[in-house]
Amino acid sequence: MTDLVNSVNPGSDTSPLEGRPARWRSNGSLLLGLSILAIVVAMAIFAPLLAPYDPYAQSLPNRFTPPVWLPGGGWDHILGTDQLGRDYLSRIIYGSRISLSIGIGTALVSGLIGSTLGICAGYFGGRIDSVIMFVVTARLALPVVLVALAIVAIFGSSFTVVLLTLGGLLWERFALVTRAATIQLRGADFVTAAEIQGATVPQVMLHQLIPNLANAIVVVATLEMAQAMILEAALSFLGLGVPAPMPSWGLMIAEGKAQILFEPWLITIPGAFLFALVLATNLLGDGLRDVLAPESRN
Amino acid sequence: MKWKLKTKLLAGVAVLATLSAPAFAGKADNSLNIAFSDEIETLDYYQTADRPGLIVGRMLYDGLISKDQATGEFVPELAESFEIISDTEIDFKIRPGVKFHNDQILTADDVVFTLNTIKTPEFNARYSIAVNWIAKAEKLDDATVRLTMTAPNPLALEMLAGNIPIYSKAYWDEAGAEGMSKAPVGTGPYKLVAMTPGVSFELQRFDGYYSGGQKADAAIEKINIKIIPEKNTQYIELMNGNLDWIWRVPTDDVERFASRPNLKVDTTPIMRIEYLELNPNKVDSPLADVRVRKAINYAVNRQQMADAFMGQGHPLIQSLCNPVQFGCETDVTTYDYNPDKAAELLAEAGVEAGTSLTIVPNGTEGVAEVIKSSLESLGLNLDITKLQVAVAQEQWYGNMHDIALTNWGAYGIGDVSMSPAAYLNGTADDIVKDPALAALVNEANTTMDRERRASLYSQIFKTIADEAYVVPLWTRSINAVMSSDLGLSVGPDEFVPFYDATWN
Amino acid sequence: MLLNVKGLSINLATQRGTLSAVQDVSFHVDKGETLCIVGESGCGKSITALSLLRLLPASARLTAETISFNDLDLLTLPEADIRPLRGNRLSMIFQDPMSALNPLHTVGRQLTDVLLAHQHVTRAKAAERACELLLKVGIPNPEERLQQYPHELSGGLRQRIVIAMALMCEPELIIADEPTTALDVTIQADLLRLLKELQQALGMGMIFITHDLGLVSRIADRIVVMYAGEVVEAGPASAIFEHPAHPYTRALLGAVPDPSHPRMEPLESIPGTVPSLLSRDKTCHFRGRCPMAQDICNNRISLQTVGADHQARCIRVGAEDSQ
Amino acid sequence: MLRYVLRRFAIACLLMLFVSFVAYILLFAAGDPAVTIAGAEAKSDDIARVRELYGFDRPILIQYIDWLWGVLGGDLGTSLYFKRPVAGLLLERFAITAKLGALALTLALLVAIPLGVIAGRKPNTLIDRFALLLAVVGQAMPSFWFALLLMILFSVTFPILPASGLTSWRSYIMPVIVLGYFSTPAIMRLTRSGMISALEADYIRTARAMGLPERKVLFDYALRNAALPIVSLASAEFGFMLAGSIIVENVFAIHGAGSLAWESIARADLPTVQALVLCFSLFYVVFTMLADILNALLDPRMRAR
Amino acid sequence: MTPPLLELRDITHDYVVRHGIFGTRRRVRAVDGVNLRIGKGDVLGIVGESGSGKSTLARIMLGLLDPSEGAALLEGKPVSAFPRRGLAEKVGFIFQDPYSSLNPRQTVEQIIGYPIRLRDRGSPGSRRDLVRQTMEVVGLPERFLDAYPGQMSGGQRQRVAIARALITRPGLLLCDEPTSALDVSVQAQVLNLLLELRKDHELTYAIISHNMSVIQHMTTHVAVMYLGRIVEMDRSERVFANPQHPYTQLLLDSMLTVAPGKGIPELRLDTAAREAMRDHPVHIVTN
Repeated sequence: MTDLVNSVNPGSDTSPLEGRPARWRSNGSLLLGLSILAIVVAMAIFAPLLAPYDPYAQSLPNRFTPPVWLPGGGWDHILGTDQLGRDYLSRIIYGSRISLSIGIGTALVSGLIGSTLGICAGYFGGRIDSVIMFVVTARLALPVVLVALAIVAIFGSSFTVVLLTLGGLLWERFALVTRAATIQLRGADFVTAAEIQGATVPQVMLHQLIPNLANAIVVVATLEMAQAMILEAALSFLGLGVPAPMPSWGLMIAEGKAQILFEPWLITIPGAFLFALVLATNLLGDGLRDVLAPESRN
Repeated sequence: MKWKLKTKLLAGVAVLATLSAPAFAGKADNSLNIAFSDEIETLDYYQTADRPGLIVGRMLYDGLISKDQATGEFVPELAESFEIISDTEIDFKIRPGVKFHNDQILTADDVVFTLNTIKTPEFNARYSIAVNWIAKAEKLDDATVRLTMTAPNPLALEMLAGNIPIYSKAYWDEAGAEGMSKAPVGTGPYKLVAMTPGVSFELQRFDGYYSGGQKADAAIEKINIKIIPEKNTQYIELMNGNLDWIWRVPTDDVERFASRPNLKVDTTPIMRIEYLELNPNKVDSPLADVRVRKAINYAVNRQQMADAFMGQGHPLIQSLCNPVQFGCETDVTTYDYNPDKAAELLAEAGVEAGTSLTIVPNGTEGVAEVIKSSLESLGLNLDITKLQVAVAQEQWYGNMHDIALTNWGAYGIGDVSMSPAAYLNGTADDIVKDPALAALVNEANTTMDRERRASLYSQIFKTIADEAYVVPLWTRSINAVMSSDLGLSVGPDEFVPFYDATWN
Repeated sequence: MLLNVKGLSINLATQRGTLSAVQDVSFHVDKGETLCIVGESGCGKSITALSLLRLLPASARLTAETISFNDLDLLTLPEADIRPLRGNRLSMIFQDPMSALNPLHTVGRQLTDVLLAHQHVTRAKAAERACELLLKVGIPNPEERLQQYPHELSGGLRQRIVIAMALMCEPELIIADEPTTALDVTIQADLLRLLKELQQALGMGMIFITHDLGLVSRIADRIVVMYAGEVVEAGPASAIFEHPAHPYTRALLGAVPDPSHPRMEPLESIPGTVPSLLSRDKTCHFRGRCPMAQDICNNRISLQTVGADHQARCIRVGAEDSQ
Repeated sequence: MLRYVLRRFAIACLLMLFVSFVAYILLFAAGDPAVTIAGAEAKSDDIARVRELYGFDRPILIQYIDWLWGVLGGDLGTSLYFKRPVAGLLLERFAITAKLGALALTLALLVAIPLGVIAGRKPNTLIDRFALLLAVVGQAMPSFWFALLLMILFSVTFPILPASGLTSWRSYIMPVIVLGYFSTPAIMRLTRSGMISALEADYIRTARAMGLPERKVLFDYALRNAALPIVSLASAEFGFMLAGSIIVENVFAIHGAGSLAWESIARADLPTVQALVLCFSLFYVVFTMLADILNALLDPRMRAR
Repeated sequence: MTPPLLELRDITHDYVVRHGIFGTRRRVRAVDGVNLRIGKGDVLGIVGESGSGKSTLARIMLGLLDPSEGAALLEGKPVSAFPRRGLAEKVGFIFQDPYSSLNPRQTVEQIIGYPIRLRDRGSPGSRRDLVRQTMEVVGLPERFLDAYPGQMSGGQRQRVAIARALITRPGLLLCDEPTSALDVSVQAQVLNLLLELRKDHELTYAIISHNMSVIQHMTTHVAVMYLGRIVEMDRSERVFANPQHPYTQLLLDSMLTVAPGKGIPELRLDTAAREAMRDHPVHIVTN
């Protein structure tokens, strides 16, 4: 059906770039994801301005104040207070920083590891590819939650440990996607052209491969961000996420877990925020994939 | 807004849950359905360490004597009577006609065999402290056994009461440790009829049980034990009537159960105490300075925490022991909440603002965070290092941390020789390593004379308080939530006497 | 008349608006006749072919005055009645033999599936027929081949199998969409000859879609030249090669390197590019690239009669011969 | 084909060796096992005695080789906590989790594949959007949250399903739904994209042009091609699902391998954790190997290699 | 006789095919004892069916592949002796597919200027001037300077590719099927451009193609490859007028020139014919 494809996108006088804003605009999930994410990012950046209280300030006599819409709640603490009497709204607002940094940080670490391995495997092929794919399979064979739990249990649950652990575990999708994309690019004539012109391996990677992989990497990074945030919450749920008293949404859910029957709002509020953030990140990822790298859908 | 709706839905769900009154399954057929959070490791009593396993063990096995928790007296169990012959010798008269669950009759040989076997290193009893004082057991006649100790041991009777069950020689020879864990045979008021290891256990009242002991005349016919790790699941099952009794319910939840129909809460003060250990031996730690340790004592608003976490008006402890324990000195230096004084002491000791300390939390959820907040208002940083228990223990004794939030149950024994103070004896388990204190402790631990011991321990507790080696917090209580028709109380030794349970 | 198409237009909904892929195309094919649809990429020739089998993508909208096949009105026939026609009375051969066969089924399975879809025969009978056809398309050891999977065969063999597949039910009309462009030249010639022979032997009508004018000159009875979704010239092969009437046709003929052309001398080329099909204006679409464009070409040009059965969409028809 | 299977098997073995080593080294750092064995209220004398008794004072590599040798002979060691051979313990627990996992995977496949086929057949239609929305929402909902919500709804508000344990078939409903939903979005998406690309393929156009019945085109031609990656994914998901059972089993009080894993980590029951990691990995490796072999059976192009 | 610009001496090349980690190795002969000379100013056409070894030969000439046996000499020096970048200044290459040969993420200026950017020559300004000049040479309007390949037609893209190959001013241009991905009308534009450039810049071409018409139109010499060997080589006129090898004959027979009514030629392609072609003595005339 090449004929048909060419007639849809004749490649003559119209460019994919021209079509792009329209595609951005017409992609509902992308817009929704982007809007929610923008709100959360704004929350994170302007947290000191938005938060009515210090998120760490405790007030033991005021423990478990319900949110304003429940009996016993008041406008002093719109979302109520937690088990140490800390203002829930302020913790939620500051918590956006933690969840976002876990997500972004993990995506950066895992992106770096995975993309490097993937590009090397795809570009060099042969034995190097076999070895890297072996490592990827070995990594896939290791149960993530179990290993993450073990590592965090050993090294203690600091923010850095959680971030590095998740980053060190969630790179395989980057590796697989960049490898597949690199193998395709590797055969592209423009890469051969650069090699013929005498570009060194780093130059080929930097000038020819990476710009073309960027979209796919961004898409995977978004999806991996969502994955990391969920996993952090799961680790927190099992008691080994970021350490208290950090206002991480996952940790807040974990702390509210004991009260789920009697004070369900304690986990529903951070749960809903986490849900919205992960949903937004996934929507963004899906949307970006449609717009930037439709070929990587398979 | 989406989440608002969800919250409402959830709130509605919680309200609905209130409306439905549970119908308890157990009352109808005189059985008891209970749940524990932790898995029962094994039913071989000498190999188990966690509370649920020990509790079930006490249903299955009997010791020579037992302790009356109400009076503190030692009362006969498998031994009809006992006589203390000397500092190192006790004679036991074995009760005639006691049956094992396999209908075998208990003899003095079984007692001698048990006592002589469990003390050996090859037997590898989980708690050496419970058995390592036994030198030998001899049969004097068909009904009398003499126990000889390696050295005078003030805790000998405490150990014999509940911690040293008597096994059947014949069954042990036949089945061994594995048999005891899979199909245990004891003389206890209940026998095991079915189990799925780690999942559920079914106990049946042993009709051949002798009368005369504390555990006689059990009312409940069947005890079904389920292991349910998640507290909320336990609550749901309790509210649905699938469980009749759960315990170790956090204080926060207790208040909510109290208002529910058909459920009642039973709160028992127990031997366990909670406290902060301050490590004076960590390299470069400001805690080496007694003024800093005192400052930390002053900085913490203990009563406010007790009110929040343990329940309004929960009493504090001032020294490193449970006041109900024999020898617990309560007249020691106290440090009431006084942040100004704390700041003053810190300034005096030259501790700079921004100094960082670490805390290993192994206790009530939230306490470490409140401590952190309290110290932060004095300009100190506190890093909460949550570690797996084994790692935490290793690092703590390796002097890698400044503070530990700890709790200690003293094996449920009401004597200070089981209090944490008794371990400040200069050995590996002593984080303080104060030679003067260690000398006192070592003397106290080997003295048989009660008055002498009391006075020695009094000095010990005063020293600990003066030197501010710990921040004593409070004694713990255990909350059990159960059907309001159930009569059952947890003992102060943290054991649950199910043989005393009744349906009203 | 075997197939008669009148006023066929196809619009495609794209993210950038409606694209008019084919506009007002008419042609007809008689029994035993070969009609070549010629044009460059994007001119709408393939989508026209697909529309005859009603295999257009969901985003396409088709309108036409008539599409009739024998006595059947393909335009209004419900899908349930179209399917039995496909591969049976009306068949198609696609361009790329490497991807046209299902990689997971044996060749035999795919061939027999076609027969089983249209006739009540046993699989064994169908396999017999498949063997027969493989021999016919020049494949020795057909029994062996039937057991093989597409990836085990060369491109030439695969295309022969695709042809055999299209002929399983002896169709009345066969549509071949550039069936040989992906093959080596020697194999191409061989296959074309085979196809032509089979067509004649079976008395099929054939629509042959290609951009290769040399090939067209060898097999076409009649020719439709398409440009930017429109028929710019249509007529008997001889008439078009001898007297090409439309400037595009003529330019195309001049652009082909040919032994008759002086070696190493510039070929005729068409300046500019094909106009966008998204925003069609009502002018001659070739106007922008035409050396003879005049003001009048800003109007829509209808097909002009050049000779017997020979038409061209150019206002200068008849005038240019005198130049 | 035989050569392919043998080669695949050799790779799987190598993989297991590698994974076992990583797991052993990693977990050995998880604190002194002697502390665990000695119990929560043990003091240093008990710990030292245990350390010597169990040989934890030997070099780690020696311990690994010793352990591996035992594993090859079917001896996975003795659980420090349960005081029983790990092999028997694991057999009991994995039977439960594998049953749960198999049911969950079946559920996931039963939901995801038809949904994916429908969505992939008509991309960008209402039903496709709905399926994608379901997938995105599913991916965003933490499974422990979902589990607790279900439990409140069906065990408390409408007490029709048991909240804990595995006593009757009704006990399986909620855990299987939660565990299955974990994998549904991924399989659904893959089916959808697989169907889209299969339906765009030339051979589908050929099949349609040859007038094959739509059902045959859809299921025998398109889905069969789309199924190749689904087989791989489903097998991988089965492995992940076993690991995902940690949370589900924790919430629903199911005493399978997942809850055993969590408890063993919490108690530093090293032999059990090591054996668990080994088994989880083994499941993954074996199932992906089976998937590859199955794919090779389905795909003649791979068979030829 | 001047020394040839490029000479291939007894080139043989085997590929090693290997599967997976434990896979078995197999050797496949792609090129078998090829001798070839391209004189300055020549246009050598290399024809043959797919798999006949044309592309392997091209890779060897570009120094991308070291032949298993034999030597490729450029201006009398072994190709392998040239540094990568030095070689690229002598031999330019044009790919078949103008869609995959241009990096979609680079502007036309970046693509054309890439070879000199790699060599760190000149300031960005002077580089831009050179790019502009080269674009003029290949007939690309300056407005495309900042365009991306996606915004251009196939013909324009191929001009960009030619400009990139020419910017280092190589004497020899190797064209691999330079027009087979293009429409007839665009093919004519590109062929015309190549002819024009050859005249203006005294270029030497090696054109690989399976399109006999293009070869006949464009070349001075023809080498016909069959199963990895050159079976016939001579001046184009002679080959096309009087083919010596049966395979060449077959290729010429299968050319479908515009000849209304002539029908499809009948070719004998059976096993016997193929064997005959394989065993027939080769016919090679070097100038």
